Amino acid sequence: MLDKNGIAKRIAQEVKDGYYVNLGIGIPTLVANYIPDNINVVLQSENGLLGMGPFPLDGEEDADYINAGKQTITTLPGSAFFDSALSFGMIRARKVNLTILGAMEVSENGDIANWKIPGKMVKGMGGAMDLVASAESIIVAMQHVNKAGESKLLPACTLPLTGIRCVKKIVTELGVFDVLPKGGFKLVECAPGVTVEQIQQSTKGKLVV
Amino acid sequence: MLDKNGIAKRIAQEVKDGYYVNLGIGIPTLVANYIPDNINVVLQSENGLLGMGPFPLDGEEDADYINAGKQTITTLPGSAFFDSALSFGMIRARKVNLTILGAMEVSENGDIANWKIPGKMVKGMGGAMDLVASAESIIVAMQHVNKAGESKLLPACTLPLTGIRCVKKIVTELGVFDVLPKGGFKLVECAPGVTVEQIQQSTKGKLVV
Amino acid sequence: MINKVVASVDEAIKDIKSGMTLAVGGFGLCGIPENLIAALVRSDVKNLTCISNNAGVDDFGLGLLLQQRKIKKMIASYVGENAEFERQMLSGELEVELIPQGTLATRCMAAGYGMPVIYTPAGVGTEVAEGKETRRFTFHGVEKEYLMEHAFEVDFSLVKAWKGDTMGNLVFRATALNFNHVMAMAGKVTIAEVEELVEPGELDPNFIHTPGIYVSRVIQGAVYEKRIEQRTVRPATTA
Amino acid sequence: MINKVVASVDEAIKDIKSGMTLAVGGFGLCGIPENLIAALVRSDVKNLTCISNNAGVDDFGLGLLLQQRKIKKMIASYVGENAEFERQMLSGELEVELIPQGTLATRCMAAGYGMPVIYTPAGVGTEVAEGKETRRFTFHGVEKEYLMEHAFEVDFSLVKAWKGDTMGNLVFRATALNFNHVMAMAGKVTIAEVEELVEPGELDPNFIHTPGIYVSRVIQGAVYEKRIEQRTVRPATTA
Repeated sequence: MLDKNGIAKRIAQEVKDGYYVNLGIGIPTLVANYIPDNINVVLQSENGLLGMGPFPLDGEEDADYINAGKQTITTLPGSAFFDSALSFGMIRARKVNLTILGAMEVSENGDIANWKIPGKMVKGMGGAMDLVASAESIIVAMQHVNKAGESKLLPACTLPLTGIRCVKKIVTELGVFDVLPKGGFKLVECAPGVTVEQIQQSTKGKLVV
Repeated sequence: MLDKNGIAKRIAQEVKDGYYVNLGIGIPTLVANYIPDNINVVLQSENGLLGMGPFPLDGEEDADYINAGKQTITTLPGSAFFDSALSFGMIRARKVNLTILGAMEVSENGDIANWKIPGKMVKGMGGAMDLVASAESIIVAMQHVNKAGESKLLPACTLPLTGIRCVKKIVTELGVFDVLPKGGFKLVECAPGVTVEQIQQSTKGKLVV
Repeated sequence: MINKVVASVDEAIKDIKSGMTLAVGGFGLCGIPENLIAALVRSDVKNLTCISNNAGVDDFGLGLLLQQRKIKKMIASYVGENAEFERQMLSGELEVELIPQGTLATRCMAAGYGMPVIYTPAGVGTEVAEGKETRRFTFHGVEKEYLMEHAFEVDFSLVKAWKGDTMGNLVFRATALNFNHVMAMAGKVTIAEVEELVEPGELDPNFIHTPGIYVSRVIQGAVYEKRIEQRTVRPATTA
Repeated sequence: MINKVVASVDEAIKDIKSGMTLAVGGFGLCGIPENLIAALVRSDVKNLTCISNNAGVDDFGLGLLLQQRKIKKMIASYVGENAEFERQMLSGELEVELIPQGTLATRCMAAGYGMPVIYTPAGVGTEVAEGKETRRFTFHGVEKEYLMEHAFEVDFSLVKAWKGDTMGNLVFRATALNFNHVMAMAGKVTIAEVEELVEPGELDPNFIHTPGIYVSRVIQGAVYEKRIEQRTVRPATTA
């Protein structure tokens, strides 16, 4: 079974040399810590930055340097700032190679729900709808089941959608899954110590072993 | 009767303080020479410049500094360079207050033809179609009749059009004309020494005296 | 030379009227027009429609206008971290339209580029698509569905730049660029407050973000708090 | 760090194939990718479709490709000053599509912004509108007719920058910016030649015209003639 850092570490293996990558809030942010040194990637922050670096040292934070999660950040050599329209322009034009984000639910045809729970205060979709509608490759990092113990890998999402037929891969604490073009979660690998049976029990959508 | 400089000088009276102005090739270029010192205007060149200055001194020309007519130019303090898409973006968004350009023909409903003569080598419309389709105020500077002595102020253009219902004012060697919203050339003033009869003889389109 | 400098921030906003639509620059609290917002708080205007990526926090940014109940409708992509916002929204006092962040940016850009509509795939198949015209296009062999989205009709844009000259040319710093440039282009009237007001010629003409033609008024901001919303630092040892 | 530097200009263009569509930056002879054009002249490719605002002059710019009869179709807004161009066009050897300059620029931008189509009023009521879908839109109370124009599908963009870093970030100088930035964004593959190649960090991240994400390959141009097409000067006495 993987912890949050384990999920992030596993996803980092999917990042290829030369990639431009957009990391969502939560587990996806941790992926940056596990990208191998021999892999050169550029992190995009959709508020207008390519070349995001680590958080600043205490005392070196600057209000003008933030990421899409509004956290103070630094930049790396070769970074570039741009306006929000160009930022989403490069996303729509598929120049960002990989988007990694969290989800509340994913359906077996790749639909994703991650922004709204009816009856709860809705804060907004931010850039998530743009990212999932445009990115060529989308990996979801999430827990396999919700707090009530219900599967988040479903035949169809029950929550309001963020995007349709867009998720290509899912990494949870239980394993790695590809969303098949014709539908279904293809079990690619089980997490250490996790059995196929455990995964079958926790997966409500169609699982292809 | 006005010569080319006289036409330019008359048009310069239409330029108001604070205007952003796009000047076409030919007589329109001369307008810049007659803008009064107490009037502050910024000249736009559609290849990507606001704040165009005079031609450079001999020896100071720079291949990277040209106007839309490909002539070497200089810039004034407060100038800004931008790409071609933004240049036409600000034109379409009507931020350019006044466009002054030449024409082969203008119709009494404001259509303009200035880019193509059937049977002759066609060089292209450049930015003229964008300018006439977007500008809020368009003044045409031209000779009243063509080389064959035929009126260029017509009931309808005979040449392929550059834009429709867009010309607001025309200044020729014979006088100044407003294109009326419901059609017709309203004679605003006769050039010095020119009679209404002369203008009537040279104007094939509907003249409103 | 054209001079767009206005004497005071209150003077700069004096023709903003109740019921108007404003685009307000910034992302979170980064790059927000602090002084112009303060002037609006002091003013009599109300029933504003505000287009802004976020709605500030309770005691800063657009949150200050919410406290004064000056906002009738908020168009944003994300509105967390604001208890008064939540209260007004749940009580029905405040109308909220949540739209994708890229759609928000691109609808501003469309206004500045004189494009009445743009197409985006963001929101296709979701509730954002409800009531909207959709159309399939193929580009480089990939066929997709897109939503038609309209350019924003903005009465006034309020933006904050790093430096600006008296002719209205603006440059922004780091991620404070965000929505400020596209909103500066979108306004029928655009008011820019700047951290540093300079003379024409002091900004490099090769590197102007927003050409002055888009900016109606410029004002030197009196004071900048530049509050940080999420201070995040790393321990010195991992530097 | 990502390194996009290519060893030679011939290497940079080696996968450009006959029949492909290229966008070539520059306005007149200002800011054209001289070294990349020279490499194409030396190569075996032919039957190219070239999108470029102009077609060069007889012995420089795209005129060199025309001399070698490598261009099948030219998409431009203005093509004067080129006798060989005229000969090929009138003889029917060369297909020519003339489109408004703003439409040309905006169709490039649309590709770079992932917008399949854009609307422009340019050409409404003229022969440019023939066969095109039109639609009326109202913006700020003004109703107008617009043409729907498609984003260009560009296989390779060839652009020339002033400075570029090894990660592909580009800056342009003065009016040599022109179409180069939008074309750099439009290419499925974009090759940039630069007057000065620098290391990452040497360009100010606040003032990058084209972020490196849009640029596939960078090459230091060997030599720049930077020919002037219309040398126009004023007498010293009026200075």
